[in-house]
Amino acid sequence: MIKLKKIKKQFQKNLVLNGIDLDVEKGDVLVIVGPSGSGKTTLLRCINYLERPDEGSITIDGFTVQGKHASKRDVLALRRKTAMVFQHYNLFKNKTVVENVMEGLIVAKKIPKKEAKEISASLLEKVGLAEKMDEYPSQLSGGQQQRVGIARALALNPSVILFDEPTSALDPEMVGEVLSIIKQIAKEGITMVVVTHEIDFAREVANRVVFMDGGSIIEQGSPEEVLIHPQHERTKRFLKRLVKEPDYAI
Amino acid sequence: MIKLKKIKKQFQKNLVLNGIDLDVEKGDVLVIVGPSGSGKTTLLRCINYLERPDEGSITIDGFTVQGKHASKRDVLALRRKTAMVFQHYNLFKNKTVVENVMEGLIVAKKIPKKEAKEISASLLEKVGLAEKMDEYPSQLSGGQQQRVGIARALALNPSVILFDEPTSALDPEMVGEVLSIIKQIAKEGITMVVVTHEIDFAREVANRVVFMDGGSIIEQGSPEEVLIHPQHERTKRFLKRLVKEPDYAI
Amino acid sequence: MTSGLAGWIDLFIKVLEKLPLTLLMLGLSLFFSIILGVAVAVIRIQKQPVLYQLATFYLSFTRCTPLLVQLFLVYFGLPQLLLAFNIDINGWDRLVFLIIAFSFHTAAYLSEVFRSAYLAVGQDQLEAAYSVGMSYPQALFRIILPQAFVISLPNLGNNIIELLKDTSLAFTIGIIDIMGQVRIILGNNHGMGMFQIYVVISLVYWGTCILIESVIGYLEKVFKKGRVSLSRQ
Amino acid sequence: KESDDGKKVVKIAISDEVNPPFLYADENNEPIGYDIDYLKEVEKKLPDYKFEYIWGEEESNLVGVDTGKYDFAINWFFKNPERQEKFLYPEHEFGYSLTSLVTKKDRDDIKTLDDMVGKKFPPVSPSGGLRAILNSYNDQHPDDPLTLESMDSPSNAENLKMVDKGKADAMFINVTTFNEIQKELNLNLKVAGIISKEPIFTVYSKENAELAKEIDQATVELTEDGTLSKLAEKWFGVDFFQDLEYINEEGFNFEK
Amino acid sequence: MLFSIINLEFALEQFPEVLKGVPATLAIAVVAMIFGLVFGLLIALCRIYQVPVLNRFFIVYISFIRGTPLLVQLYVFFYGVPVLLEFLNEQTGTSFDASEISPLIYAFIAFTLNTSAYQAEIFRSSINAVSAGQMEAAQSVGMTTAQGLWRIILPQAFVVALPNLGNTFIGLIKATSLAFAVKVVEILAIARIIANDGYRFLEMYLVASLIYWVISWVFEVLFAVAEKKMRRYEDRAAGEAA
Ligand SMILES: Nc1ncnc2c1ncn2[C@@H]1O[C@H](COP(=O)(O)OP(=O)(O)OP(=O)(O)O)[C@@H](O)[C@H]1O
Ligand SMILES: Nc1ncnc2c1ncn2[C@@H]1O[C@H](COP(=O)(O)OP(=O)(O)OP(=O)(O)O)[C@@H](O)[C@H]1O
Ligand SMILES: [Mg+2]
Ligand SMILES: [Mg+2]
Repeated sequence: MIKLKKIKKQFQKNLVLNGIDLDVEKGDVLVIVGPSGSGKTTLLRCINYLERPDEGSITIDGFTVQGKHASKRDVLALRRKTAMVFQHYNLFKNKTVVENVMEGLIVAKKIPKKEAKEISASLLEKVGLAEKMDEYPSQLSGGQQQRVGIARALALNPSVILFDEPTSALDPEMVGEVLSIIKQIAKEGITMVVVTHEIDFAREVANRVVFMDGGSIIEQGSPEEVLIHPQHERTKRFLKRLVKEPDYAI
Repeated sequence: MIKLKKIKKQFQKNLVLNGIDLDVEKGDVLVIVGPSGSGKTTLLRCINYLERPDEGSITIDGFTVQGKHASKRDVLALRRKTAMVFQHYNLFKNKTVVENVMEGLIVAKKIPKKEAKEISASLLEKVGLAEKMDEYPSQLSGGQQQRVGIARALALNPSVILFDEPTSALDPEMVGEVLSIIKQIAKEGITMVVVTHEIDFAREVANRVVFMDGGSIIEQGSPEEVLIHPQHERTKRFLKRLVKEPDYAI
Repeated sequence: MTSGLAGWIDLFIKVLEKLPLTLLMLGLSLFFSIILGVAVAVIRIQKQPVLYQLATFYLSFTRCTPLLVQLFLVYFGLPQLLLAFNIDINGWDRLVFLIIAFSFHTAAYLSEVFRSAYLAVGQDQLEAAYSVGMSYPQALFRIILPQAFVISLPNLGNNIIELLKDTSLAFTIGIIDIMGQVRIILGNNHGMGMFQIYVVISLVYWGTCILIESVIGYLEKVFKKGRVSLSRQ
Repeated sequence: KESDDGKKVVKIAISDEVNPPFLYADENNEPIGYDIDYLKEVEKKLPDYKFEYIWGEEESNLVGVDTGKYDFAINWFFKNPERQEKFLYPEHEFGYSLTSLVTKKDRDDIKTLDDMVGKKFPPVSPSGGLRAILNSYNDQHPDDPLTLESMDSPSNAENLKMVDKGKADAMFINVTTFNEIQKELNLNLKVAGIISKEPIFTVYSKENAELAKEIDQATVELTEDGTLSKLAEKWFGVDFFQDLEYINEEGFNFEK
Repeated sequence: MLFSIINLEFALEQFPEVLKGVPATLAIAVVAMIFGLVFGLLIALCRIYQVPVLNRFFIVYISFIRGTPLLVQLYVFFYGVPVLLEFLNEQTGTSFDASEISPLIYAFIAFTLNTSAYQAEIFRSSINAVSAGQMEAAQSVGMTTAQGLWRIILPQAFVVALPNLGNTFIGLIKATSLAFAVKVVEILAIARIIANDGYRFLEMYLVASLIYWVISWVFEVLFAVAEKKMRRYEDRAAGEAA
């Protein structure tokens, strides 16, 4: 479904992606973990070409875009196959919550306004924002904004959804909610790439895990393999910190 | 150290804080948990008067400010006793990383520039940003920005530090780092209020926990009491989601 | 009127001789109007009770009436008014009156430029400044204004160039600036050679304008650091 | 109004919309011309005063006199009752403006303003004495007014070219100005008729009666002793204090 | 003192006469503003996206238009077009008559070209004040750049631009008096013509100023209301927190 070949990206002197190769199958939920600054966000942004890779190629759904030189039309086609949940949410400031979700439906998918509104409303209800539909993003709490971002991406119903730390501002309850939504849409065959720091969440949601560090993929495999029995020294060190037997229970 | 009395805050028709009373002792690390939208951020913002409470009073370090009507001087005095790590980081966009940290030292604490730079550099090193000192916030990854925010607050060395989800964008490694920093400065007698969604982190860092919902404090006590053996139904439900025996180990 | 190359050069020199005076008027007026403009913008944003109403009235009056009338008010009216209080300022240089009038006029326009730029900076920056213990003025000068300044630069450019051309009104009260020089030459010739003269004056203004534009462009580059905008590509 | 070397300073507003040879600027932008020579003669006669000249646009100068910023203004100020209501005019003129209609050489149908009813003038300045004469004509002939088109600072040279090209029928212009321009352009034009010999004055604010009187007195003396006639010869080549007939014969060579 | 000089009765009498200049003033200002908005926006976009040839061209255009006096630009059309037409007539045997072109047309053209250069700079700065993340979000939901601009960026940029557009429009209203140089008789021109007969400049300037003020004030209010409406989404009006 997604095929990245030798993606390289450099900011000034800083080599952020060092030739990433990646394959994701249809319906996969691929989780990317890794230390802060390792290039996870940059990789995600390269997939829908918000960041122009210096080298390499991107294939989604059989449609290939060459890294450095892509025509506007190709880029647009690529983006129409994907949706993204941003690390900083990036909600449309001048649109209300429900308009934020509807916008892509109306403009890119040409769905009639009324229908778009219905779809949006039902999604917003799912993420617990039914009451906030007509407010502006500036009036929302952090977690509420994040949920609007999630709803906005889900509404598009694309082939691929890219999540950049979609639960960072969510409470455990909400995390569970999002978890079950993701699992459900995975069943419908939508491919997902999820960047996250929450290892528990990663284990629950992923069917494949990639561990990145310093712009390279260090290790990949099933959640079992990478998160529970990592092979690589760096991965072990990364995961060690929080490993303590939890002693709470209800 | 901090004493909140009957803090109320309303946005239009939305009652966000419904008469909060809170006492925090010197050197305490108070953790606030609660569902998204329950008013945690708003409460934190009321403490340093970024949000003007509709009612109630705030006392920090023996210095009291009446909610609705506070003079500019009082507010400034209050703010000079506190520092804050924002949920959305709020870094100074026109300043480099190191300048972001130095700013408060030079302006509010009147520390000579050279010394301020040394303090800042050593703090940035602690949070792993020694290399990024001269970059602008727009060139940083999410987690890097969050760490600058933390360093900026720590540098001020105030009586009270307010953390709004300080680890939301951090990887487990970095979370451990921040955890140990917080523990260390708590020993130096600095009082901290931490809003977080990460229950593990909360358990590690807190010596008192408050559970909020719908603008009220539902339950408070030691981490044990609130997070492991909660009394209240709502708290139980909130914590239930992620409760699963972790089956990974290294 | 001599035409030919010598005529052109002669004309140029005559006009250029007055350029320093024009630049002096421009520089001083600009300096004062920036200060006043920032003050008015902040007052209007902060909605300080009495000051707000005053500032809004000032803004309305100064923006909405002709500059010429304001120049007359300051040059002819102000001395009369002060004379009633036994203060005689009739002896002041005309340049002083002119700069007062122009500063007040331009400041009104600049205050709107700064207001919109200030509001575009975003509340989060102010809050961050507060959180590290800055007072409002400190936050204003260290955090908000530097960022607002970048945003306002192109508009600032617009207004500086407008001011440059407004200085030609100096002629009305007999200060012979570049435009005044041109009109005297034109008058001495009974309006003959208009084409040549207007070419010269346009070139001199344009040259000055290019100078202003390059300073603004340079500042935009320098201060853009750290800001991400659509035109970063 | 302070003293400098014991003399009273008199502030005189002079028009920087210059108008040679009455008043214009030399190389250093110092004022010269008939007006200035006249004022210098006056100054000699009034030992208590020291004259100071201040450039300014005519409208602005009048506002300045009005508000007391200047003691008086000099330019081609024509007298009319409306203006006398507002400002103080001295009794005696210090010179004349000869106004004329200029047409193409081969036209004979235009001699007076009456002939211009229904015909076309080039655009006329909104202010100044010429405009005032045309306006007062229209006030006196409300049924057959002249058609006037106004324009800010029209160029005399451009306007004459319009007449030359037949885009306007005649231009109402000062004879001296026409002659100066004609020297340069040599258009196919002539003075078709002198319309008036318009006395010109200095203008004072009503509060300045005393000064006005003293200067008026000096003006009378200068006229009587022939000083002003000599000045006129110097600047215009003709003594316009003589009557029109004499001027027509001896003075400007209209058919040149 | 000033008021003893001013003959209020006279001023009042002349008011209706001067009001006759209002249509010309408004016509020029509104026409120039509307076309200026469109051109200005297009120019700004060419500059922001650095459209190859156009970007260079418009840099020079903006510089030239801003750098030369509006009066000169008016003259260029006023004196230039007839010469051009004459030349055309000679060359091609046509018979255009320049004198039939209303001076208002020259004013429309010159003022529109002039103001569009200024408005281009206004839009450029306001579009750049919108954070780039907004465009990324638009693109992430499948919008083209044009759609993102139109639906997301421009509405936000317009809010930033409004106070500056207000400046420009009010400036424009007053600048229309320059059109008198090409025979368009508007408010100030009428006032000056009347003033000349009795040298009552103070009175007539007062009348003209009042009329300008009232007209501009109406637009000032309209702009303020529009800004308030459009800022709705910002919620926390900056400066509210003490
Ligand atoms: N626009 C930019 N200009 C310069 N450097 C950049 C830019 N964006 C990112 N970087 C650098 O690239 C590196 C990778 O950034 P990226 O945002 O991909 O990290 P990340 O893995 O998402 O980290 P986090 O978990 O903290 O969000 C960082 O070191 C960052 O400083
Ligand atoms: N400026 C505002 N205007 C209107 N409503 C607001 C504003 N700020 C916050 N709210 C509302 O107040 C409630 C509490 O917000 P707050 O940010 O305090 O929540 P929170 O507990 O921090 O949530 P999260 O965990 O998602 O950050 C939310 O319902 C939010 O919609
Ligand atoms: Mg990231
Ligand atoms: Mg919050």
